[in-house]
Amino acid sequence: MRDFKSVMTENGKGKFYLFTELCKGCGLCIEKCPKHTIGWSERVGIYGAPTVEPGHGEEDCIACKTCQTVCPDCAIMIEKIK
Amino acid sequence: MRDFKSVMTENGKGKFYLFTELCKGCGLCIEKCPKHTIGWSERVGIYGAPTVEPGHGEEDCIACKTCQTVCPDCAIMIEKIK
Amino acid sequence: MAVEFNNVAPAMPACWRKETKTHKFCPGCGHGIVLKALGEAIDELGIQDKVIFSVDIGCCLLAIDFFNCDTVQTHHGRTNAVCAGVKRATPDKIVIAYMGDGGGYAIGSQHLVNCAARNEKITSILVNNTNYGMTGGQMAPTTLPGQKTETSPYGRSVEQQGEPTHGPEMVAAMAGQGAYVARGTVAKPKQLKNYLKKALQAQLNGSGFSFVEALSTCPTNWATNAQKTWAFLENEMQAEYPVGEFKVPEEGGQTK
Amino acid sequence: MAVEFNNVAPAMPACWRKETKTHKFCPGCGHGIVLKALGEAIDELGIQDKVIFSVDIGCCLLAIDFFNCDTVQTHHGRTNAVCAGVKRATPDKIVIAYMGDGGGYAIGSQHLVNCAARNEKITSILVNNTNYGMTGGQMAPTTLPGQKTETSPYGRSVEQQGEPTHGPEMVAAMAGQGAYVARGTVAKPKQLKNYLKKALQAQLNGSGFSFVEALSTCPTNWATNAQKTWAFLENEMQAEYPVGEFKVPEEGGQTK
Amino acid sequence: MSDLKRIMLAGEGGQGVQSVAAILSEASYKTGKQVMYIPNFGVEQRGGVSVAFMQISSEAIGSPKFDNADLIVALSDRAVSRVKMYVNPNTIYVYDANISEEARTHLPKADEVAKIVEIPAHEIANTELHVRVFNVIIMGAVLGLTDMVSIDVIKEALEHKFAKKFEANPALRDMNYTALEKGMSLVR
Amino acid sequence: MSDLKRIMLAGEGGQGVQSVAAILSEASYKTGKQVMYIPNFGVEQRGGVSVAFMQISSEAIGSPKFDNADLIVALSDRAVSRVKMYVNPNTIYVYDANISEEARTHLPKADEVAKIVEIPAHEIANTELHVRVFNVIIMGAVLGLTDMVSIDVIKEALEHKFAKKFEANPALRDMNYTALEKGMSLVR
Amino acid sequence: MATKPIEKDTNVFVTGNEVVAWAALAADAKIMYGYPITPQNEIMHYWTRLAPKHDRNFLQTEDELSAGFTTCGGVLTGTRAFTATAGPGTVLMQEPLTMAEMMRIPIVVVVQQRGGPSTATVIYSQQEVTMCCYGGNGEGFRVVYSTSGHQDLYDYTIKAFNTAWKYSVPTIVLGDGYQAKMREAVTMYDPASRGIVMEETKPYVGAPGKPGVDRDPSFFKNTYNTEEELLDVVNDLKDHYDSFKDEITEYEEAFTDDAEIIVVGHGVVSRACKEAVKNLRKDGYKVGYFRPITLRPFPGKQLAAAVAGKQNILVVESALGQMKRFITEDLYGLTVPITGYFKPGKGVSSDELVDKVKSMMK
Amino acid sequence: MATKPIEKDTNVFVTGNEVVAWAALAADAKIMYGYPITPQNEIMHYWTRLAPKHDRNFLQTEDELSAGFTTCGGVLTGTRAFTATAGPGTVLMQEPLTMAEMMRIPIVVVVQQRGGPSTATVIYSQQEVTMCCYGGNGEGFRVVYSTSGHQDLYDYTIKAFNTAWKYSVPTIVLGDGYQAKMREAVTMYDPASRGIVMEETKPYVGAPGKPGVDRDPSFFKNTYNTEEELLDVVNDLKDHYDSFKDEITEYEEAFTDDAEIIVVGHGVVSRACKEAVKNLRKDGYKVGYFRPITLRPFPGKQLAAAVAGKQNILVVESALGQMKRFITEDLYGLTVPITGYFKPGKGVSSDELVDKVKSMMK
Ligand SMILES: Cc1ncc(C[n+]2csc(CCOP(=O)(O)OP(=O)(O)O)c2C)c(N)n1
Ligand SMILES: Cc1ncc(C[n+]2csc(CCOP(=O)(O)OP(=O)(O)O)c2C)c(N)n1
Ligand code: SF4
Ligand code: SF4
Ligand code: SF4
Ligand code: SF4
Repeated sequence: MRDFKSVMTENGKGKFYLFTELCKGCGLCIEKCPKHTIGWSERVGIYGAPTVEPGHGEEDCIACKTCQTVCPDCAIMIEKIK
Repeated sequence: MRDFKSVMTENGKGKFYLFTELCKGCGLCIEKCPKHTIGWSERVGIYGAPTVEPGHGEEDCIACKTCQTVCPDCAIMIEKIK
Repeated sequence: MAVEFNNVAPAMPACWRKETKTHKFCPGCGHGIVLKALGEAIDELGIQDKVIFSVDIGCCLLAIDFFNCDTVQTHHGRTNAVCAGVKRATPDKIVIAYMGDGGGYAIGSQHLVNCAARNEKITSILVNNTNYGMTGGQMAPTTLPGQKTETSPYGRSVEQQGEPTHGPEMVAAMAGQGAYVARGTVAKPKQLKNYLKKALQAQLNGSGFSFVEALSTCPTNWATNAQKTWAFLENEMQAEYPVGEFKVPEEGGQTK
Repeated sequence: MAVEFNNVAPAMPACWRKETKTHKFCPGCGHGIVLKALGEAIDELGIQDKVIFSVDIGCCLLAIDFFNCDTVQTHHGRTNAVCAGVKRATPDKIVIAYMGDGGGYAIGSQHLVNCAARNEKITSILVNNTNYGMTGGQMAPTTLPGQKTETSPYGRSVEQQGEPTHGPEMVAAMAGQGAYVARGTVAKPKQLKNYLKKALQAQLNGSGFSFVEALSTCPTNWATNAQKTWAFLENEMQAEYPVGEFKVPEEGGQTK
Repeated sequence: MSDLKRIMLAGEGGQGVQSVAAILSEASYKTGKQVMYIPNFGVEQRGGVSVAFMQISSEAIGSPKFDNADLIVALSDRAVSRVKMYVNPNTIYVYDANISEEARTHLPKADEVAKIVEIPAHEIANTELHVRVFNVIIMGAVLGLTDMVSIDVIKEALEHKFAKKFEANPALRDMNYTALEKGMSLVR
Repeated sequence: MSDLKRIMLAGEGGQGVQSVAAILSEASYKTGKQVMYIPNFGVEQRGGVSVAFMQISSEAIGSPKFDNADLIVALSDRAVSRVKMYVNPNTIYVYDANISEEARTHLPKADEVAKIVEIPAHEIANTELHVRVFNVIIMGAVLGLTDMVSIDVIKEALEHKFAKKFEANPALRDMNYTALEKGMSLVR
Repeated sequence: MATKPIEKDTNVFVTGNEVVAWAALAADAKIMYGYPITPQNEIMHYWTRLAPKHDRNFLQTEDELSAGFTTCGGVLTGTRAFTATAGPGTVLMQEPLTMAEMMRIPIVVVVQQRGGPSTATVIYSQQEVTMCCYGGNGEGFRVVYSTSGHQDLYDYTIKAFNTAWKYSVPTIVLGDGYQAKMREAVTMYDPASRGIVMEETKPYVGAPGKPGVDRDPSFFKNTYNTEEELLDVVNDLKDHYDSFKDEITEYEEAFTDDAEIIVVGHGVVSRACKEAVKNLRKDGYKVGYFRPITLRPFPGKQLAAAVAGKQNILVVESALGQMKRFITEDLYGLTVPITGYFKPGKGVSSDELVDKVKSMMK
Repeated sequence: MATKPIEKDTNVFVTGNEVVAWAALAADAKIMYGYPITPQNEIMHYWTRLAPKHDRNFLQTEDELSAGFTTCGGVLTGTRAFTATAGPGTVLMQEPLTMAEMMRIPIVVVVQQRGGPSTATVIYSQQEVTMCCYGGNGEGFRVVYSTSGHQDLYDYTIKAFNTAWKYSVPTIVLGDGYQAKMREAVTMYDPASRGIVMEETKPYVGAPGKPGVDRDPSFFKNTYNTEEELLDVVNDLKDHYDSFKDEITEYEEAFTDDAEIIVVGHGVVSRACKEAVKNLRKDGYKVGYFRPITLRPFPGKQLAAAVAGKQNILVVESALGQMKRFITEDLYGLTVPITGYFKPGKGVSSDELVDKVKSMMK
């Protein structure tokens, strides 16, 4: 089974895993985050476009997983911080 | 314009014209006549099958034109007898 | 008391082409009644010189020289497409597509559905005889449950072959504003003529797609005598297929 | 505080084929969301080993190796037909047809309509992105009124090109007892997953044809950024195309 | 050459030439002959001339259709026109007396064929027997002019085909047999 | 033979090789040359390697594609693989320094081509100038290695294409010109 | 389970369409997909009557595109499946046939030719030859058996299934309206009684096991991204086709040795040719007969050998030289003159061929 | 009314698809019917942008069957109409093309070939040659112009309309994905400026007057009842085709006189052939070049004259010998050896042909 590289960012209630080999930088997640915490990262993704990370807004992640749900590429995984 | 041969039978309120070159002997008219006056004639039609004529039932033609209306071949024409 | 005449004219619609009568349909075939109703509608609207008539492959092909109207035979199922092409090129013509249930609901259903969706300003007339007549009586989309045909010799099974296709209902679900959709029957020729007239009127008004299904008879392939022919049409078919109007344009040309 | 990992598994459906990810759809394309919902539905029903997946020509062809399920690419518009053929030969398989709006409502509409009419026991999923994606953004049957595409450069004109096709409504009008018909949207992935699950369940029950249209995004051909992408989907598309269920089989397998 | 016989029957839709051909060809197949029977068919189910082409031989049979018929039976005006191109000097030509004067002008001259026979099959059926056995008379005529199969074999075939009807109504059997023999006698 | 030049540009979808080729080929067409430009295209709109084939000559041009390129520009790992079969001893080979170690093993050896040049276009664009002018640097490099058209013609073309943008933001014009010249200098 | 539809040899006098239905049953075809068209309808009529008694299936589709594609679908599951069509239906069938060529799907299609172009007649022709062999946007990777009568229809319908499944190639049984509608004698048999083993069918999709776990999933595609990929694919298809083509090429010849003229015809026309040649021989004419049975692959080598040094090749077709094009393709380089006798859409009789040959030999 | 879309000569650097759209405008085509398929899409893209400005129409249909049949419908009214397609679309287009052949409907179809069989590639091939010339259930009563570049696309698109309407024959402009997508220079002109008079179109249906009163109604059919009728119809079609075929046959040749090898290629491949021949000539090789422009009718006589007495004919195609079949058909009887150089679905470069010829002349 294939492995994927990920970058984990802790922010608020969630561990935000971003899989750079999966993220195409479409930005759909950014628009859907209820807390407006997702923004562009310095890291580039599979197509050379920037990937995303949390921590860009005024509020923190609440681990609602909306971003994970809407990402067409399964490039985000949220782990609730208990 | 082409002419057609017809046979006219007076029966009740109608002059019943039957066009032998048009009638295929399907019998649809027989079934629809409200007075059950139509029946098979001795004359054969275009396909060699018997044609129809009024005067076969207990009642006479009332010139309702139902037979004319349902004939798929325009083989019947009813003229009201005034 | 039978008198013979040579010069009495039969009560044919004026636009029927006398030279080609008796027509080629089988004895008792409902096509003749539909085409009489259509002929009367054309006469009453006075549009004979504007009509371009187009027949599908199916029994309708026997109507290639039926009217004194320019007529085109197309391929099986393609008549709506050809007519859409004609109308788009010459919008001032009255374009009539004439087809069977196989042509309209099976092989040509993409054209019917999309003509409806695009609201092509043509009049499409479909003769529903519950089977494929021209090819000798196979099952059609319209074959009734339990009905025996050459390819449903043990009767149409709803489980295996589905419910009969209700065409006008489908077309009405697809067609836009201004469309006219109805189902008539050759058992009621006057009503049928009225539906056809309204359909043609919708085209004359340019309001939208017009579609009339005509329930019809096929004694040859049903193997019925006159009595059973009417019975099958009026009892069994009309029970499955409600006669009536499904979509009518408003006065202004919009569909209610 | 970013930590890198090599061994954390992404939250992918179990039946997604990891080796072929990232998949080939464009950035922001809704196909990924639909296929995630489908993958989850397959996982939850535990049917991965029974599924035969079949993709149309259109952007869907990019899903040829998407799942760890046997997959067949067909021709443009022909996927429902191929799937009907598969299912008739092996009724114990779960057969899924996956297509775009052009494939389903235009070139393949005769297959869709007649699969519905015959109540073929397959699941047909149609991704509505309001255009022909694979060929570069031409008008589709689903293009919205006024919407600009490569072949409606001045905006779709309802007068010329008709109203957008409402597929599930048409399919619901055609399909018989036991069919399942719904429209979901990638803006509501969970609801979409539920619809897909119910559709597959209908197939598992053998109750009838199941059809789900998914409203989806196409930022490449819409030329939209993320914000406008969502806006077009959630405002304009959802206004034209109501999301919901159109036909649901009853407990016993009959359609309410 | 061989003993190949090429037979052509032509009539109106209702005259039953195809059932005559079907019974004759099936029967002679059963006697061990090589037989080929092909109906003429077209787009119209009704309304066209109905033509049956038959070939019987002890050798393998070539093309299903042929240009020159050894025996032609024409039963209507339109049939007379339709068979014209198949007539040749060896043809035995049979036609029903019921055809029109117009049609008679299209008949081959006596010296253009081997033999030409008029049979009043139509009349006999309508007056002496019954319309329904018209085609059985024709069958008899064909039998009378060819040695394709014995009359007993045909009787058996009829017996087989109409088993139930004959049982219900034995007079029907008699009528059929009479028609058959009548047909044979007409051409003798 | 003739003065025919065959140029191949290959990169990732976002790297803009098609617009480089379009501007260059249109510009040299305008100077009276015979020009042929054909993009590589496939079923995928995104995600494939993007390749542009260009030919410039004073004579009529043959087939739109060719087997041997006179100038190859490869801008990504996948591009390096994709262009391999077009390399020949006369090729001038340019690649971006940004490619991986893996990809470097697929580069032609110095003695297999006429010339091989590494250019840090990616880096320069990202650090000195702007990602968006990456392809203008490449355009400059192509100009520097061919005499297909003068730099002024290209400037004019850019002027024409970005008229509004340059007007709104004259700094943009400068950046583009700088990128172009930078590109030329990289290959000198 | 149902017993074998045909246990012991049965001699019957039936139509060709009935023969095809029985042959498909005997060949253990499990399902027929089809759309009505004259003159193939009765194949479906018989099949629908017989199928339930022998546990077989039938699906009447909405058109021939669907008939072809459903057949592809059925076959992909490893089910022996077939369809039948004619004329404009064969035109539409080209789309699924190209998919079958590309993906090596062993569909069997029975084509009962009728007149063309367009709707034309429902009767007869040999005008679907080019289309059956090379129709669609490809290179004709199909097998086409041209039958000449009922025994052929029986034998080659059975054989078609085996060729298709053995070599993974779409296979066409080419008949015509005459054969479809005529009645003649035929011997039906259980293939096993002739030592014919039906090739095992293999599932392309839906094999046992969980894909990705127990086995790799199977992905069947027909789309490629680059020219280079496609060139390889088409060359592979060609190599594959070439690898079996000699093995399956079939033809029949008679009286060729000392002949001056060789009469070449296929399908039902070959019967007129053979009869004419026999009759001419009786009259002392040195005439030979050659009949390609496979039209694709075409028995070009064998024909070349048969015509070497002859005075003329008389090519007879109920078409405007569609087979002749295959002959000149394979015989190019020879100088034996070729004479065409072409009756597009119309039958050919032995009598007219006798006349023709006599006029050539005068 | 709109002015002429092109008044005076205009030199532009554009894609082939754009060229076709402009040519159809210049030819005064009134309506395009079409369904999207790569690589012809941009014809529609340009047409839909230009059409309203010049009072022209467009209908996007539901598939290629409809595109073909709507085009037939439009043409029947006497309207200059066309469609464009490729690959699997061309397969479907065979059905309407057979109707057009039978009923002599002058539709114009632009085909931008792509790889086959099946969906294959969207890029390029010459694999639609057999299908364009002889597809469907008929005898190929069509005219096919094979273009080699933008000037051809412009010239022959205009000419196609005139051929179609002058001879009442469906006419195909055969391009390919390369030509569709590449950019090169082309001179667009008003046909009148070149002395080209656009043939008058005539209405097949809908002419003035009340049918049956002022004039006879017109009945256009494609179905016949008997074999004999059909034979006459097809023979008429053939006679009609033969009556104009010499007149419209086109080809190009160069360096053939003293050549030892003649390189034959059509379409865009002919450019590689020509370039290769030119380069070989510079190196002193005696090589000639022949390019059929009409593939149907095929310039067989002219090719036969060009190759007489040569050492070899090198046939080059991006297909598996589809054109070669036409060559052997027309050249049968000659003994000049034919060598095939076939790259199905893949482009051919002049360099490889130079190598090939050199290896043959060693
Ligand atoms: C492509 C194609 N497929 C099949 C046929 C054969 N065909 C001719 S008519 C017909 C059926 C006609 O049935 P329907 O449309 O219901 O009309 P009807 O004859 O019953 O009036 C068929 C299948 C054909 N001509 N073309
Ligand atoms: C017969 C045929 N016609 C046309 C095409 C070209 N074609 C490929 S994909 C496509 C459109 C796909 O649009 P849609 O079905 O809406 O799917 P999307 O790509 O938008 O997901 C077309 C027209 C084809 N492959 N085959
Ligand atoms: S989990 Fe919810 S809150 Fe957290 S980043 Fe994702 S969308 Fe935003
Ligand atoms: S939605 Fe997914 S692919 Fe798109 S930017 Fe977010 S993480 Fe990346
Ligand atoms: S007019 Fe009416 S009453 Fe008279 S015969 Fe006809 S149907 Fe009967
Ligand atoms: S008059 Fe008309 S309806 Fe009555 S039997 Fe004759 S054809 Fe039929």
